[in-house]
Amino acid sequence: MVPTSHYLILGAILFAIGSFGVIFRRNAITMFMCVEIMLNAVNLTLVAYSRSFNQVDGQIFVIFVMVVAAAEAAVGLALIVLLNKRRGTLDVDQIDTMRW
Amino acid sequence: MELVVFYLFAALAVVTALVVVFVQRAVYGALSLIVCFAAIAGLFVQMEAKFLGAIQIIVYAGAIMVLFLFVIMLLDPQKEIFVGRKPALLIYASPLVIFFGYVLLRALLDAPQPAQGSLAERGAIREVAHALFQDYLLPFELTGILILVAVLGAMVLTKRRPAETE
Amino acid sequence: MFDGYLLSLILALPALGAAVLAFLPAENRSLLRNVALAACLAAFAASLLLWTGFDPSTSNMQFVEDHAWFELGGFQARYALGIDGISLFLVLLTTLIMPLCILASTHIKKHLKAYLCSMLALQVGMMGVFIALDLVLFYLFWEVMLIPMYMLIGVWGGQRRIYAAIKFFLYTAAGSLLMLAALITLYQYNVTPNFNIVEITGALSDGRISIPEGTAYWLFLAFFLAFAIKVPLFPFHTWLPDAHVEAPTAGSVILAGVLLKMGTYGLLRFCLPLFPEIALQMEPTISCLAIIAIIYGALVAMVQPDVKKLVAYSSVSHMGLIVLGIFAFNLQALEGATFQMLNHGISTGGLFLLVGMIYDRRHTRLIEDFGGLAQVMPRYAVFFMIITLSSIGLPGLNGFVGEYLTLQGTFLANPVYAAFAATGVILSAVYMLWMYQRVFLGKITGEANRQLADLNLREMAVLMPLVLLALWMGVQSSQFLRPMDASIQKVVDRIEQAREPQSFRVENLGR
Amino acid sequence: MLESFWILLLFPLAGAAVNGLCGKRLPHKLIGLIACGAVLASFLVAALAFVELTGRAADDRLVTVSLFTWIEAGEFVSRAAFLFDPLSAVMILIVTGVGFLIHVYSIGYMHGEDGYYRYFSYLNLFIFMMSLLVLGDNFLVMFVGWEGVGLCSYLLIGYYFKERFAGDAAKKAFVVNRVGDFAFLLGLFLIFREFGSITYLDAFQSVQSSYPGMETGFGILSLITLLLFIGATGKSAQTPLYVWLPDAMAGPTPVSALIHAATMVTAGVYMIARCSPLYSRAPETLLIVAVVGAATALLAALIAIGQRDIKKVLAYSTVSQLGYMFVACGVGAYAAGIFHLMTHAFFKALLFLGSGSVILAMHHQQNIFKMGGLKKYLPYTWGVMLVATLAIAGVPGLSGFFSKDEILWQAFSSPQGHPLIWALGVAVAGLTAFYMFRMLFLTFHGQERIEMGHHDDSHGEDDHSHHDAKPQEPGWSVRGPLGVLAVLSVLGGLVGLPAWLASTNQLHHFLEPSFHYQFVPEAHGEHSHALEMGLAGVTTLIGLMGIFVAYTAYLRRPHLPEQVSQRLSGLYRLIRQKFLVDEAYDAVIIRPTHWLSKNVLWKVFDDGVIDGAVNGTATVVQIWAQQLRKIQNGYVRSYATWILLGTALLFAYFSYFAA
Repeated sequence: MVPTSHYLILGAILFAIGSFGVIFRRNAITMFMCVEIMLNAVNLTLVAYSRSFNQVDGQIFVIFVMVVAAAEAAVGLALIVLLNKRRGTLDVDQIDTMRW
Repeated sequence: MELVVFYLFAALAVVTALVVVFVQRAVYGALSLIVCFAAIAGLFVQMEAKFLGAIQIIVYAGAIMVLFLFVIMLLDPQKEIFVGRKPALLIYASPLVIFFGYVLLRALLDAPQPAQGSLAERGAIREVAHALFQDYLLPFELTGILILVAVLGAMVLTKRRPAETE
Repeated sequence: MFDGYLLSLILALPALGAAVLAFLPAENRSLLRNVALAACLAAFAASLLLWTGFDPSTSNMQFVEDHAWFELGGFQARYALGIDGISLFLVLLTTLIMPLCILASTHIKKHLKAYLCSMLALQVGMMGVFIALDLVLFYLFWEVMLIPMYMLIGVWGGQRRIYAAIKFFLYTAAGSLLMLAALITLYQYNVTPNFNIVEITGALSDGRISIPEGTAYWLFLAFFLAFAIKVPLFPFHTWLPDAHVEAPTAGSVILAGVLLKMGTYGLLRFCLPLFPEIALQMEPTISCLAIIAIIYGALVAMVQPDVKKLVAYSSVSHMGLIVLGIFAFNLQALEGATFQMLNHGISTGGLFLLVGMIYDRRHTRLIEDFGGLAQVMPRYAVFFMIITLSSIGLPGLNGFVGEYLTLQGTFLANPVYAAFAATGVILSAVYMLWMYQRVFLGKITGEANRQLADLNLREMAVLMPLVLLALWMGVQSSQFLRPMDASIQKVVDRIEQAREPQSFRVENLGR
Repeated sequence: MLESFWILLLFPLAGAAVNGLCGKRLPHKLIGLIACGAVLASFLVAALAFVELTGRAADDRLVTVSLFTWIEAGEFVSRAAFLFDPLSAVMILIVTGVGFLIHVYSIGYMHGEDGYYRYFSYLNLFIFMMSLLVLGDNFLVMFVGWEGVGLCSYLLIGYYFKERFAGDAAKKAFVVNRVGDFAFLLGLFLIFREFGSITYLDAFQSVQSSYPGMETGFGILSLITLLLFIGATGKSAQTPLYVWLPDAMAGPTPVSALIHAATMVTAGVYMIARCSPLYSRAPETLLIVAVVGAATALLAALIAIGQRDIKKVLAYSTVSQLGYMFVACGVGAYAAGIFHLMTHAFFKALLFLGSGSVILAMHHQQNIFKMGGLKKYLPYTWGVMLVATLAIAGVPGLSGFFSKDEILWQAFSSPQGHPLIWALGVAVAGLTAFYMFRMLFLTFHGQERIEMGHHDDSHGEDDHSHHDAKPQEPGWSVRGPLGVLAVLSVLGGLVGLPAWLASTNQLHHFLEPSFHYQFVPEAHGEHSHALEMGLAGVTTLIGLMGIFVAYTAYLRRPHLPEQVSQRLSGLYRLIRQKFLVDEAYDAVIIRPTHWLSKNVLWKVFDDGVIDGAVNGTATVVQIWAQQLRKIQNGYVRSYATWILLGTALLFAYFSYFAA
């Protein structure tokens, strides 16, 4: 059996990669995809703990995360489409109206 | 043997994630992400969370990523040039992410890890169903409403307004 | 006949008025005004019942109402109301001033409905502060009253109203936060089942609650600062001139007439009875600040070019005297100070009303723009003279009685303080009469002044009660002093007990 | 009647209220009638009570009436209570008697003035307040009257409020009085602290038990009396607070006569007489009182010599005469002080009213150098003025002679007196005779330099005046009171004949019970009547010399004054400029205070330091916020970085420090 720590390390690495992507990428869709990577990293950790504690609740959480991720993808992508329609760009650096 | 499978899936997930981050065309990234999700689904299955593995493939790799691909194809984004208006960010980002990953690991590994048991013996899907439809019934129903709202929201947002001429 | 819920009734009437206003059409201005006025008058009438039913022989809280409000993990907040000799007249003052203010607000055109609702909400807040016994309730009202006042200045004020409103708000909020911190700390030491000021005071005086001196010191300081800002005492006073100058007439009147009294009321109700030892320790510092306030306020008032600002600084001076009286710790001074609170409400409130009336006509308040008004507006000149005389403490009018008792008491406590404070007697005459002379006497200056209309019936109706009250309080002073006796004696006893703790304990054991 | 003497207070109060509230709609005749009637009624009540009082045994002549409790706070109690004893009886008779005459005079004098009703309302209010002052049975009621008369004085000085100087003078009077009141209040506080009561009788009883003899050195008693005396210097225009009185002449002349000569300014003397039990025990203060009185008498007399305005001459003369009264009090001869107060009320009121009718005849010309030779136009006025001038100059037989002489005798012979004070008093007597006759000669005698006044239209009386007309005697209501006062000025001295003329001094005898608590060292024994007579002779001689000098200088050799003033130009200018006291106050107190308040306290300290600190805090917060808000730069990726950094730090904190 693979020790839990392995999954945790993998989760951390994936989360870090995802977060790096969010900072690094300018394309709104790619950023969104990086967020999805982070969510999956979390899911991985949750399942690992669920197994480790021998409790099913972690898995339930994962289901909820997936549902929320689905909803988020729907709304988020809709926003991106709208954004592209209005501004004609997907580059988040071009979109800085909400500032001081 | 299990370890070998784990490393295989892990390496696949990490590499595909890195591709998502570093590939210039979004559509390649999306395709790579599907693979990443599939690898994670494999890990779920390895951890006896077979139901989760299944819906990971169906919902994530299937439904959500298809949505992504549709949008990418719809908008057809340009090849991305990574240096934006804040180039300094790129310099901060790498050490910050490494630092972050490090503290995250420390935190995770320092947490108590009790002796491992197995849910499989008691029938994992039954357990999940039991918890989902009894203990977490109300949140579960609420997620339904959440999704309904999200669907409506997406529709309202992307709807073409009559006044809008584009 | 309403004894059981009279206080609630007084509290509810203006709130009810505001609720009714909310449903009336905004265009019908006179209806709005009349409804607001009716609510205020009803509250005033109800508060008169307080006076007739008040028992001057006891220092206990009267007309008490005490119901459970909410409970949170063993902490019980109660809806506890009651008045004693100290708060009785302050309640009456509030209910008297409010209808006059509404009557004096005919110049308000902008958002009249919101204005009247603010006024009524303000009344609820102010009344609540004076009658709440539960500390949570007290704090609630203390904050409630802040918001409508902020609106009154910020929306219906003059040129620099935003600056003044924010300054007022920040000064006061800083004080309230300190008080909140002190209340929470006090709660840590509380052993009584509820958070009632009377019970806590009682428990502190018989030793059931004991607070270490270091903590008590900081608690006292926090309470004191909150109240000193409200008073306002000398270095914390600069919000007052700005707030007064920018506030609409009614706002200034309420500010001077009632809001400032909350500071001194708080000193009397909280600082002295809760921490008498610390009060005794801090007395020299505070008295010095009060004396500085008296002289400084008067001197600065003297050179103000703006009548309203002059009156505002004179408030600083008068309120300094009240604080000095409170920290003289004897019956004469405390009664004088309490009496002076009422006087200040009447005379300074009256002055602001008068200034507002001339501002409505000329749209200026600069002294140099006026001159010889006594010829054009003789009735106005007479009212102004009487209120001025009341303000400078002419015997026979109310101001003198408070001033004299306060100074007499202060003298008994410390003759040097009284000698310094009494210079205020000279200075107040200087600045008020000089201003009066420049505005009213001499030849008429400026064509605009020649056309001014004298007071109309409504304006006289606003001023008349104040003038009559000034006379009544000046001549029949003992009617007003007697109900205060027992309650103030209790405060004095508490201080005396702290002055010599050893002997008191021994005496108690002997019984 | 005696028990209900207090109703005499009600008449003037009612008169003031009626005239004040609805006088605008009443005909002038009725206004005058109401006002005079009210005072007359008061006078009659006072007279009846007085008669009843004299009917009682000497030690029973004291009635107190308490109406209601005014202020009560613990042991501090002040009742609205009134006291009728010989001292207040004499005072109230003077106040209401002279007051009535001046009311009648005012009907004629103020005829046709704007605000006629206002004038009479104030005047009645004044009588009420003055009655409170003299009838009160405790210090606080006295203080009500004390401040109340100050108010009426303020209102009446400022009667011609359209004139700038009237407003200035009114304000100055009130403020200077307030300076005195400040000390007076402190005195009251001290009395309550020391004696536990502010009721005269209780306080005096307590004094008597705690101070059987005189106080040695400068103790509490001296401090109390000194503080009260400072109050008196304000009200009674003594050095250093006399400066308001000359300016107070801006008011109508009858007001000057009533308030600033006959009654209000003598309140200080009454107060000291009332507090004689305190003063008699405080020799240190008595000395100060006597010295201040004598100094004021001399200073004012000197200034009076150089004045050109007829009312100013009289004003300084009043200050000077008040100085005499304080000398009397200062040497412990309270009865003599009250005696002079009474005679002075007669002749000085007469002088003022006489000058008033001159001013009226001259259309408000007040400069005596623009009069001269008026005797032939105003023979009646000249007559009564002559009587009064003779009385004030101390010509034997007239009232002023007896009272002034008694003071001087007491100053010489009393244990608290001193020959030096006596000498000063005699010198002042000479000066008085000189400047009074200077005024009389310049006004009524010599060559005509008549220059009618240009009465300002705003006084509202000019409709029927003819500037080229000759001066005319005024009507009956003006002349009547003049006649009565002239008679009183002549005969008034008879109630207090000196020991070398009569066996008993009636006034002394009558006033004796009021000074019952007084600690009196009777020590007149070693001086003989012959000495007293001799000294009186000296005074008379000096007075006659003064008259003679005035006669020489202003009638026989009119150029002499000019020569003298050129020879002594420095001194002359100093006198003309009233020793620059006003200017000194202005330069030393008023201007620096004003400057300091405006430029340092307000502009620098209030706006700069305190508000600067407050606004500075706000500015610092704002500067930081300006920098900090740059974080909100609109770049999503930058926000993500910050979030990540924050999360990382939190994790680091929890895993390294919190664990």
